[in-house]
Amino acid sequence: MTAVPPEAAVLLACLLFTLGLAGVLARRNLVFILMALEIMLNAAGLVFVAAGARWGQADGQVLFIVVLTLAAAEVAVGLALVLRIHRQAATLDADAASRLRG
Amino acid sequence: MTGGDLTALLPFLVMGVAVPAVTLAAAFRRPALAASLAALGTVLAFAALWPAAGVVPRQVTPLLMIDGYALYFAGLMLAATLAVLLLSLGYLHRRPEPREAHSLLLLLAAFGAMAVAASDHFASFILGLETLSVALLGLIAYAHGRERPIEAGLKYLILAGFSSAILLFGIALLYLRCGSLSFAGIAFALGRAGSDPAILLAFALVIAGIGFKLSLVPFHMWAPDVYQGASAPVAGFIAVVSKGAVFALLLRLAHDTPLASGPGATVIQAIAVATILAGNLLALLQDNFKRLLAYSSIAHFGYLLLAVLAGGVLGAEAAAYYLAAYAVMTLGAFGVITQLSAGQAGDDIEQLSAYRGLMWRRPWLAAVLVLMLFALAGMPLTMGFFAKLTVLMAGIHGGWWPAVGALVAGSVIGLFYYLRVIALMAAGRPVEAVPEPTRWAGALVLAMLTGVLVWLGMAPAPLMALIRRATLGG
Amino acid sequence: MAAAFIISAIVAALATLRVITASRAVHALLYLVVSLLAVAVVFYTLGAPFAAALEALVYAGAIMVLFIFVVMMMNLGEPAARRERQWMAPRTWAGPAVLALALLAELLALLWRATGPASGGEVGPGAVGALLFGPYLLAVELASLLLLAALVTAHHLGRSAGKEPDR
Amino acid sequence: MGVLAALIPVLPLLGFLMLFLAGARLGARGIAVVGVGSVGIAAGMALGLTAWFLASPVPVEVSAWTWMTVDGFAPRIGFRLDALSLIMVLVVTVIGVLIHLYSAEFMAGDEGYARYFASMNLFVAAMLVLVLAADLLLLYLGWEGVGLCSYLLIGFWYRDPANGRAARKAFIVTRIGDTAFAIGLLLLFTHLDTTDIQALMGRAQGQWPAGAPLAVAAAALLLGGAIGKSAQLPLQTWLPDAMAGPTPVSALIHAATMVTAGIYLIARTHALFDLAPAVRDAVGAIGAATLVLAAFSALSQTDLKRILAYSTISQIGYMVLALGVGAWASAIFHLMTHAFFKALLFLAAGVVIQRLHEEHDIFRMGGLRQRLPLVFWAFLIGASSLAALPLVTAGFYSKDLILWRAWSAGPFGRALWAAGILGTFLTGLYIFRAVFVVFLGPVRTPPRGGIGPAVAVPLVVLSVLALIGGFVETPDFFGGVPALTDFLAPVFPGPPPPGDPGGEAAASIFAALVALAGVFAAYVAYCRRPAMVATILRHPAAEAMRRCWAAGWGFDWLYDRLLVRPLVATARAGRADVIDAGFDALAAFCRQSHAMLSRWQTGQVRWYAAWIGAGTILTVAISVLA
Repeated sequence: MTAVPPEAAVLLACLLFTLGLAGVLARRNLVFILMALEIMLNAAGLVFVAAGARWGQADGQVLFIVVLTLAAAEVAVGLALVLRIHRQAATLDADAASRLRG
Repeated sequence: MTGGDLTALLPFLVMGVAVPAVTLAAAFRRPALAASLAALGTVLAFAALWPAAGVVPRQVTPLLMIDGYALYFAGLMLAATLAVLLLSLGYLHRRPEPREAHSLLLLLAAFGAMAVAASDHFASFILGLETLSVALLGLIAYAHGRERPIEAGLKYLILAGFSSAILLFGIALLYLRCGSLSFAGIAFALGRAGSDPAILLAFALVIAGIGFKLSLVPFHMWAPDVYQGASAPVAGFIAVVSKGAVFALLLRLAHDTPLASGPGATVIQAIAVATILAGNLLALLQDNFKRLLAYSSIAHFGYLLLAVLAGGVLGAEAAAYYLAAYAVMTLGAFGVITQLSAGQAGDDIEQLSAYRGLMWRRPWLAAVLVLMLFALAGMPLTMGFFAKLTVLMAGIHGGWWPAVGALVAGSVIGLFYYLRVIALMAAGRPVEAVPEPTRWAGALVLAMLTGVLVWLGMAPAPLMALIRRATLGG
Repeated sequence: MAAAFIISAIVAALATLRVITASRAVHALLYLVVSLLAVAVVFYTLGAPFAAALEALVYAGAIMVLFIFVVMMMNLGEPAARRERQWMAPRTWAGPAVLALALLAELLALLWRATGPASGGEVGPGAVGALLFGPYLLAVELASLLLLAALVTAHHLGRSAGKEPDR
Repeated sequence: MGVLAALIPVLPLLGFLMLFLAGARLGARGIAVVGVGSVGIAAGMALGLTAWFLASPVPVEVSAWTWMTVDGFAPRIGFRLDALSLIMVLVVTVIGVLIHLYSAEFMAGDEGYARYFASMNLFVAAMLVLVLAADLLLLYLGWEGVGLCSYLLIGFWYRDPANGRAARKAFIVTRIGDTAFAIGLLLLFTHLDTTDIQALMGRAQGQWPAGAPLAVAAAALLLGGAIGKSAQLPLQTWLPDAMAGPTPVSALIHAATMVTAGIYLIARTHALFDLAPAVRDAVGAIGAATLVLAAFSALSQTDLKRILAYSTISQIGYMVLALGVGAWASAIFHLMTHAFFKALLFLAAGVVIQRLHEEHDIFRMGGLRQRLPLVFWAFLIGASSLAALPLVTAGFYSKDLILWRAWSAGPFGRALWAAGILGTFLTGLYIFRAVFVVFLGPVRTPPRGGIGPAVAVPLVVLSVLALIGGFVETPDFFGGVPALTDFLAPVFPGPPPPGDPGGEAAASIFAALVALAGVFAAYVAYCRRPAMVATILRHPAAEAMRRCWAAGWGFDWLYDRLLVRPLVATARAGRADVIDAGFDALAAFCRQSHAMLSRWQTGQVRWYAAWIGAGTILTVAISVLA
């Protein structure tokens, strides 16, 4: 089979990463911000897999699993907190949470 | 894994046993039992450092490097965790939220911190760091029924996730370029192939990710908000354990790989100067004591970057001593806030105006706080003085003049705001001291911290000897 | 293979763009699932079938279900979508877009030709498993503690104040 | 046993901590027990240590720990017990405990009772650190410590602003000397790479020839520190004002111990002064000038405590003079006897002043011989010892030894001797002027109250010491017991002074006669013919002279015109100058930066994230461009 050049996958990862970054910075809704964070993490996982392919090692995929675990953990606690905020403050606006400042 | 490996891992194994035990206690809603088990686990893990010290240095699987350096920081983390555990006892008493998860989360965070300090592989670093972050999130947003902890937790969640993603991306690029994830493997690959733009990019992203955890400028903005929103003991925990572990990792990374040489050094020096100046300036007229301590902590990690720049044995020794001193004085300062705020339900006593005349109302607490502030300002005969001196010497030794200049300027500014707090505490007329119930666990912690602060400030030699034995590459 | 890669890459990029610009959370989530599945295909084309399977099952499956579940619970309706559209004024996007483009430019400039050719060959689940339970054994243990920490944190945050009796 | 040396300073320090932390809860009795007891135990230990040391007189070094090690800079917390420090420890603790005991009664009822004893204990601890330090840096720590306590105790009654002013003056003037000392310390360290005193002296002798510029500079700087602390010309002006403190403080700090720290410093570093003959001559000249000028000032004071203060300056002048002619041991001898009789005089004066309702003017006192007999005898013994009345007083032996050593030190020494003789006459005159005016004649102010045992015992003990304290060292023609010199010989090695028993006897007799002449003059002027003084003072020149002397030769006036006013004027004029503007701008800049940076802490999470993103981009850019 013709192997896909890893650098192409890395370029895709860069694109996804910056899209996620833009999402975090631009969206005010917490759920969207969490999703954008997932996109960034996923991009990092993509680089790991691509790098593993470039070196012919399984380490890349192991690290991808690590990223996956991490994403799962972050989503779990993130969503729990978001639910809590939704219940307590009845808003998902990230900008509304700015009482701590100065 | 050989028997020696297991002995070296003993502190981790003890913690690994303590965590499920505390989990069980927490699951059965036994907060007191959970706290006792957690404290016992920390103490036993601390005791396990001695057998472990007999068999190090030792690479335990490719992931962990158990050496004197890792054990030194593990000891520091464990001691700090124990202090926070004890401080939290009186603090959480009579607060509405359930208490049992608190000890468990502290224990998990400490475990993550220990793993980070012992990592010489990115996989264990990421996992340890994330365990630490996730548990910290739970601790920051721990309180029920109030808005500030939730807001602080939200900020920490988003920003820590954001910076973790950047860090991971950097690590992934590093792996892409070097084909290895262990620090030694990366150094080897770079030594063979030399540096190129992709490496610089990867290192820059790693520095940015670590910079967030250490709240270096310009990645620092979360710190004051989170410190303010979190409870005082947890804020102390973040400032000492979380930052300390990541700093230990940074130092090891800089020691093993060319992270802090060449262009990396320029970046770190720029960050150090910015961090010292901005941290101190932000603290200058701050009215909230917790925020003030947060800014001061930012500035202190700016000073500590000088040790990273200096590198080598000198830098590692300076950093190890500085972090111990920093742990004592920061925990002491937050400990005083904890003791003051214990037993009440709302936000902590953190407005500086509430500290006016504290010397007359709570003379003992005020005396401890004065000592801690003196130490933070770097006054002689406290640990803070010697810590700053070693870091300064390391910086001068390496000729990092901009950073050294910033350190001196920053210390002058620092003197102003620390003394400002002291002056405020001494202000007002002497009044009859208000008898308040003493929270013995917290009082014990403060007494020990004060003793250590003065003792090791007057005679730093024993600690220095310990550090010399434990230092990197030694 | 190359064609599969190119198609899935384009799908992933476009779907991701829709995720961050969508005004309804459910739509965004569906696009995100699409994006993740496309990335799973990319994994497969890179010779990592195990990662591809995990991406599809765990990421696109389990984690996203969690998301959808929460979004449903919060029951964000038409007013929320209207507010989202309101928030997404061009002004809001200017700064983030500049920053993102600057970073993308840096990444692309520095990573162009940075990688070598793939050393080829598929790295199957067996190799990954051997590694996980060999050198990375401690990583597995650490991951279990990470998940425990997440569990405890989520559980504590999810509890509502005052409802549970504290003893 | 030698470890005790390190423990002695710890006891008063513990006392200080107890009093400082829990003073209010102890009650008056508890305060006195802790305050006196801690110094008492220290004195007992010092005595035990003396017995042990006499049995095996080998110097002991106790290193508690090395404070730090940075780039070869390794000052240690170490104590050295040798003959010199042992004598100093004895003086400090024994006189210290007597004065503490006296204070327990004297200060009773004062609202700052705990604060008083806390400061006094801290002072004793610092003074012991000073004299026991094996490291010059540690010595400096004690040096600053005693300065701080002096400041605290001079201004003890802080409600009166004048006391605060006096305390500040003492602090600032001695600070000039301290700064010189600190610079000298750094100079020594940078050139000799150690701060250990023994090593310093060894290296100085090894590396520098006599008269080497560095040695001269270092010795001169240390001398600066010594004259500041010991109130010698030209830094003597603070001591008379320091009498604002409670009288026991004057007795302990400003007569017996702290002010002699300068003498101790020079004696301790005498090897350095041996390398700088020019500085040593300057030492002698300063001593001679100070002793004469201060004696004249003492003669024209009317305040009892100020008489004693000028007398202290004058007597320390004798010690400095002795140092100037290399008579190290005799300086220490006089330091010791002076501590006995001057503490005695102050304590007696304290009772007088307190019994007369805080009356300080001697011309409003009188006839106290019958009313306060114990005090009279104590004061008389102290005065006799101060005036060096021959054979029976301690002061005679020590002063005599100094004068003889000056006489035998060549032509320059003869000049110093002449000054010393003049001073002897004046000493007898001024102190017996006080004795006659205060205790004889008519009662002008009736005293009230009696004397308790806590006051009486120290007076008696010190009286005995002021009489017999001199027998540790007697001249050849009278017993010939050079016990003290022999004892100190290991510390001050050198050739023995030329033996000339005949000459020494002649000089002693002459000096004794001069002293007696002074006393007689006082008797004539203040008992027989009181009108005579008034007649003399009617002459305008004499009156002007008296006023000049009374004002301490106008040094205060001079410094005021020469230094204080120009400085104040410059400061006033410079309130808005360029430099100030610079500092103001800096402060404003800091404040502005703070405001700006604080505004950036908006509390908005996306703004924070944007900064993280921007920081990442910047980090990448810098590392690529660098």
